[in-house]
Amino acid sequence: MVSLAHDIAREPGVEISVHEVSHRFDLEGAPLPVLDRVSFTARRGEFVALLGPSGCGKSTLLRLVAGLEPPTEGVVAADGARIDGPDPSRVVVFQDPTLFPWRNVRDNVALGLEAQGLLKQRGARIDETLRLVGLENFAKALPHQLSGGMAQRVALARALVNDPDLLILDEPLGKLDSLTRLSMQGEIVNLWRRAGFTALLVTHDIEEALLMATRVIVFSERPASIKADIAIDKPYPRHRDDPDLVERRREILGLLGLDASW
Amino acid sequence: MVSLAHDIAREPGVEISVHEVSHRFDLEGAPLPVLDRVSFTARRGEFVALLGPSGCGKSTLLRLVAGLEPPTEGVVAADGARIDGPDPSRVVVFQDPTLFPWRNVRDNVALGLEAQGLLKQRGARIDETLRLVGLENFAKALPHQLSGGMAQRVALARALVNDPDLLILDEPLGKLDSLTRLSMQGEIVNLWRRAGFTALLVTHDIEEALLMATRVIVFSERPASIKADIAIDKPYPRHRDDPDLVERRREILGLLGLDASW
Amino acid sequence: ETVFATPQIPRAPFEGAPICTTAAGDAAAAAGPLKKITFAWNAGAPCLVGVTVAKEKGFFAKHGLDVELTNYSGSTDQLLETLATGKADAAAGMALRWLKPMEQGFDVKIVASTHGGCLRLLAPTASNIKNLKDLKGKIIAVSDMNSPGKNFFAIRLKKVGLDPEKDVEFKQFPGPLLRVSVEKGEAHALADNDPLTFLFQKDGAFREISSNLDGEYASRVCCIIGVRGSLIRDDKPTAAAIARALIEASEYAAHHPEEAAATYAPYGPGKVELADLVTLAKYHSHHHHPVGADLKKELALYAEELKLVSIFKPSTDPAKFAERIYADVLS
Amino acid sequence: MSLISIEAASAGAAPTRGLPSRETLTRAALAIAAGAAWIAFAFVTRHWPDAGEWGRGEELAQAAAGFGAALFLAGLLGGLWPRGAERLRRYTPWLLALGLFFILWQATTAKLALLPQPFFPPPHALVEVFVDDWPKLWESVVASLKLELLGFLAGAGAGFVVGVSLGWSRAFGYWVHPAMRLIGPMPSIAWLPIAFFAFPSSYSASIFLIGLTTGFPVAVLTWSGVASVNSAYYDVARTLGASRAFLIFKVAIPAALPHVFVGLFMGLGASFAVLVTAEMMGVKAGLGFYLQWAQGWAAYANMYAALLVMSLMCSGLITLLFRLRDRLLSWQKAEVQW
Amino acid sequence: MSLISIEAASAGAAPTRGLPSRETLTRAALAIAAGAAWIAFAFVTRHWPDAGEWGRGEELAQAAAGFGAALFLAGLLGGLWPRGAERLRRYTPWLLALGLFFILWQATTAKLALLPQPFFPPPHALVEVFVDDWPKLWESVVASLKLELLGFLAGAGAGFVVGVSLGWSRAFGYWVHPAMRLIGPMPSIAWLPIAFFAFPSSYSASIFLIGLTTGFPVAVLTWSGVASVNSAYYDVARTLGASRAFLIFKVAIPAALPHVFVGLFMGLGASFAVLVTAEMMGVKAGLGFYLQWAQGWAAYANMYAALLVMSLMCSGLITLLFRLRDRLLSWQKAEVQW
Ligand SMILES: Nc1ncnc2c1ncn2[C@@H]1O[C@H](COP(=O)(O)OP(=O)(O)OP(=O)(O)O)[C@@H](O)[C@H]1O
Ligand SMILES: Nc1ncnc2c1ncn2[C@@H]1O[C@H](COP(=O)(O)OP(=O)(O)OP(=O)(O)O)[C@@H](O)[C@H]1O
Ligand SMILES: [Mg+2]
Ligand SMILES: [Mg+2]
Repeated sequence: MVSLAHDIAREPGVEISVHEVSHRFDLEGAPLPVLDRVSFTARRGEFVALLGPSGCGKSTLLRLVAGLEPPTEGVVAADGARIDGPDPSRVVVFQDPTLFPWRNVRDNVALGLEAQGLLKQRGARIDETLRLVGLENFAKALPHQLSGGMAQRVALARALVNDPDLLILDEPLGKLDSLTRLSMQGEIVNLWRRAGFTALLVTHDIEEALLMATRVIVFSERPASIKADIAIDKPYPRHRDDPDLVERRREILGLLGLDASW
Repeated sequence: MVSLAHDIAREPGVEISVHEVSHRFDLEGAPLPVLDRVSFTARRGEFVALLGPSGCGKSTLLRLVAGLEPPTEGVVAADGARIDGPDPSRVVVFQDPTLFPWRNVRDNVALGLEAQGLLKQRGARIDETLRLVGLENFAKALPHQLSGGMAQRVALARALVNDPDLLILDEPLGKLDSLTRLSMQGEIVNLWRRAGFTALLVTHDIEEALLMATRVIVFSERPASIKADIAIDKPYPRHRDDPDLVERRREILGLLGLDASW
Repeated sequence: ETVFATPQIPRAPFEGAPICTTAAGDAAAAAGPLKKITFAWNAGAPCLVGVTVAKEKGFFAKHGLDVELTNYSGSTDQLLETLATGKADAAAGMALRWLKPMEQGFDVKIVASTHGGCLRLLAPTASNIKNLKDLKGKIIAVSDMNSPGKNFFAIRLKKVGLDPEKDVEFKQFPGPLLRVSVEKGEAHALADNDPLTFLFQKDGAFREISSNLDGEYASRVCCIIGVRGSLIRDDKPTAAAIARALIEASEYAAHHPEEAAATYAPYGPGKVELADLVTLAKYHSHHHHPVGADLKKELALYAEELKLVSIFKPSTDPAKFAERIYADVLS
Repeated sequence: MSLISIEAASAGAAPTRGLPSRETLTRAALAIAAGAAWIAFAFVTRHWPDAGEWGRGEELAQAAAGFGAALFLAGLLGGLWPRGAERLRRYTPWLLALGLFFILWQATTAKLALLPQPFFPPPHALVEVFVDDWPKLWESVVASLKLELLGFLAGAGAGFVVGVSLGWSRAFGYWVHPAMRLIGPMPSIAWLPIAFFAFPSSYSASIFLIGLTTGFPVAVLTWSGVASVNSAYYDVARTLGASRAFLIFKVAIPAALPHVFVGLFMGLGASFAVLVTAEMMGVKAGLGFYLQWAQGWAAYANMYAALLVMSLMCSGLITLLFRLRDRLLSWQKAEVQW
Repeated sequence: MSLISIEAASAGAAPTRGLPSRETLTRAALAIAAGAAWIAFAFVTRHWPDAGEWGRGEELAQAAAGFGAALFLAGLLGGLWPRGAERLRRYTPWLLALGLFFILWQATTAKLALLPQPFFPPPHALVEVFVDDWPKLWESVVASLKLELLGFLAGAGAGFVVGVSLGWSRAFGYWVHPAMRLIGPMPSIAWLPIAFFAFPSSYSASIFLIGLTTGFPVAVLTWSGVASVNSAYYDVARTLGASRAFLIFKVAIPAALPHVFVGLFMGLGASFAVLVTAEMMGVKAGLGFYLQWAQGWAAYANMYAALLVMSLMCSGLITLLFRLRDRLLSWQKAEVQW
């Protein structure tokens, strides 16, 4: 498996398998269990959305997949190889934008290319991506001069400008108004369909999950365990009034404890 | 007017009037106009929602109303008196939680009471409010041990624990899942109806605005000017499928540039 | 060339004073090019007029030396470190400052001496301290615990029958503040060297109780000349030339105190009155500059006395010590 | 800044517009008062006979009178050039205070001899030093500046490298940290004998001493800077494929720069303090040297003059350092103030 | 820390489990090697005759041999008490290096006399000082500690208040800032005469000197701390009705504490450096005093002994300070390292 995966390395996407992963933090000396034997596999090129209550452990799971922390128990693997550190093939959009305050918007977006020594080769993509998120006029602005939503878009651009095999998105559009959000959703899906990477998306917007993902995983309260794993095999572009999606939505609302009439 | 307002000072709520307010920032030496002659009045006890594109100037407007900055032009007044500084009768939930990292959750929530010397008198409300936002078990946790949504709820609790005349909310529920969000929306509306304060809410969720507010103001692109001012005189609790609200929603989506079918 | 090392601003009273019309001047041109020598000293000590005379009046040149004077401030034991590490070729310092460190074994040899005098013990004129014996039970301010003043007067006290460790107490204060410390009542008397002691007693508020020109000490050296050990081993003639030049210069200073003081004046800081320098030049016994066996004997005597006041180790043999540190370059 | 600007904002909330009144009157009054103080100072210096003998009273009186007259005129005619008057306004309280202080100083030293001599020389004794001894002083400034800069640059460079390495490599830390804990707090004088041996010349030994004193705070603060970088920045960079070198040079160091500047600032201050020690070693000129030399003769006027020059020099270098910082760290608000 | 922990995380990613092999063997080998080095040191000290005369070689040899034997045994029997062996493991590389260093030191000084005397005394000369002169040394430690603590506490307190006031009041800043710029960089020696006159006793003058040296960095860094507080914190507090006092004591000061500790750390280091100057004034015992005295006698062994004690003392105080900080600032990762 592994060797095969390496042979076809230039084929985009990656298979992520989360196997019996549990994770604990330390709170006031007592252990705080956050993930409870979570297992799932995101196949190459899949778009998986993760839904769950606030504080259940979604961001923590993403950190494990990114290789930023090792799980307390269990294994996270990419194409069958245990993940034991971050890799530029797995790019993350964090829940907080965390832009580098000493770099202007353009240089923040250039970060990944610079780190991988691809600035010359692919530098043109930076301006392209800034245009994509609608910030071409703010290329020279410093992070503290941006609004909340603008900072979030810069963080998104910083990830998109790379050519990842796995894109990890932690509520990347939470601070955007409906219009901007809609267009960003469209752009991300287009990019994903074009490039073929695997995507993991945490969101609180069920509609967003349904419009974008090929599969939705619903987590329980902390410690998070998988409550449902729902495939959404609808062609793109999707429409929010599609009766199938409305049905799915009702189902998920139920899982999250909201009555169907919501 | 002013003297009258002072005479009945113990009556809750305040009238906020924004009169011909324009504001500019400095970006790379060039002036960046952010607000363009904005005028509106939020009557005593009104719940006004503000909608508008990302980066148009909503947060800036809220800072002016809070008295944190003076407007470049125009006047912001509370009960007819020009606002020239912050006041504990006008409490803000900022877009970023900005919890004090050296205080635990409980002490962060206690901040306002402590500052006003009301800790002894009203200390019991702290635990009450923590329960309201579902964080009674995290009273001793430090801010860096919270998830994004939890931090946001602490910031909300920090504001709610006071007895403001004006509550300013800048996307206070953006990072919450649907269920938590729904219950928070309900709690805020209940509190508002009980206490009778005036509320200003910035949100990107049109449904949220329609469910909570008595009036929705829609802003244009930067520099923000008022595009529409829509009264929502529906009794509470409201229901999202209410045909009036669906109609309003369609209208607002149109104003924000989204076709009605969305 | 630097302002400090070379007098560029001739003081008014000596304008046009012939710099080289001296005893040494005519005999100057020794054969061959001059040998470059670094000479370390403390320019704050006016008793070292011998050094400036040797430089300005051509005695060094006469002996084939081109001497660069390097100033070391701070406690003078750094001069020994400089010599021992070869950063300077020769240096002048006070015997009672150098002997104790030299007991520890520096690679430095004494080759000559220049003069006597310059240590004084002062007490307020108004006090009832009239002589050394009156110091019993008193506090004496010194500039540091190894200062020549402290060492010397410890010896003197011992000799008049007081125990310098029990009957008096030495307390350390910054040199310029010694007098103030007495005036403030933190000490009863002070012991240090010129120029400070000289300046302290100038206005009459302080009286000299004792000095190292008293009695048997009138014919004892104060400042000595040391050279680095390797110079003795590799280039003895140069060491001898240094010694000769300085001895001749001291003799000259003894006979021409005014001119000697004038050579020193540019090295003093700011406002030094020439009259004071002249007084000092006359006061210090520049005619006393023994060498050879005489010097060795004086050094041994000091060692003996330092042993007496337990500054030297009991195991040190004064005669052997003097033998070890003295190098006879002149015979 | 923030606290202060809050204060200013509320204070300036309701400016009094209208008449050229209060504001302007205070401004003029202050300038006139300051001018009067300086003229009075000149008068005292000139016409009240000295209790002792100190030079250059005449020149000082003239200069003070001239300055006072200029201030006086500026106060009277301030309206003609409002921007200049506005600027002057910022200094007048200090100028007034200085004038009064000088009168007090003059009276208590040269005139009434209340303060003990020679420890407290009168102002014209200092003027005398500057006027008469300036070649020596100037030479000392040049020499000290050279020594200081050489030592500072060497020490700052070494300290920076050590600090980054400490924050970077566990092995380096294992070996260097205990040594630094032992060596760091040692007083510079302890190094004199060792420096004498280890270095070919006493000048290089002096440079070493200054470098060592500078290097210690720079190393400690660079290290802390690197160690206290928000770990979220590392997370971001690492997921974007940053190499070790990238993490150090493009994340850790830029993020640590504010700390590094605190270290440089501290190092500069500390290195000035050892200038005196460093210049004990066979230098021919230098402010520290001058200072000690003057002290040996109880020439206090010279000593204070040298001190004044020294602290102006140090203050000037610190100002330069802070300019550089403001340039490099324009993205953040000033951290350490000067 | 972050960078280092990143390194550690990746290094330890694939631990070799199974046999008690590599790890354990290295551990034992290191302990045995360190033990051997110390035994060799003892042997050299004892059996290679000295080129000069220095005391306490016998005692040193015995102690070193004992220590070496213990290490040796620990290496052999490490398996019996794994936790202890684990702990020892952290020190063995240093212990080995120290053993080798001591051999080198012994050989180049007492045995071969390669290093010039008396500048570089052999190790047993230092032992001699500690053994024979400990009453004086101990007295000095007590005296210095008292002086240092009094001065440090006074200076730190004053510096803190000045720093907060500078960040707080524009008027205070107007008057104090220029004075601080001038005074701050002055070498402590400059204060000797003034302190001597202004204070009733020389002891209080010494305390003042130490306090001044401590106070300057504390003031500057407290000020910067207060000035660089994230303005969002002020915004939050102000909208919640914080008074000026609340902003200072509950926002500015807690947020500035990390900076204040950097200042205290710098101040502690600097104040140790002036201990030598401060102890020039009428004290009867003290490490700085002892140091000067030893230097004047060229008693280098005594001097190094005093220096060692002094830097251990300073290092110990800094460690204490950092403990206090870790307690007070448990909410943040360590900023400055020690
Ligand atoms: N460093 C930490 N130390 C202790 N507890 C932590 C830490 N980080 C997270 N937690 C806890 O782990 C739990 C899960 O956090 P996580 O950030 O994964 O939640 P989340 O699902 O992303 O929530 P949200 O939707 O609100 O962002 C929370 O209860 C939080 O308090
Ligand atoms: N300190 C500042 N300096 C310069 N420009 C600023 C500053 N603060 C905000 N801006 C600019 O002002 C504009 C409006 O910002 P504001 O934060 O009010 O937007 P917003 O409507 O709240 O947007 P969002 O919904 O994304 O939070 C933005 O273009 C932003 O770049
Ligand atoms: Mg999260
Ligand atoms: Mg905003």
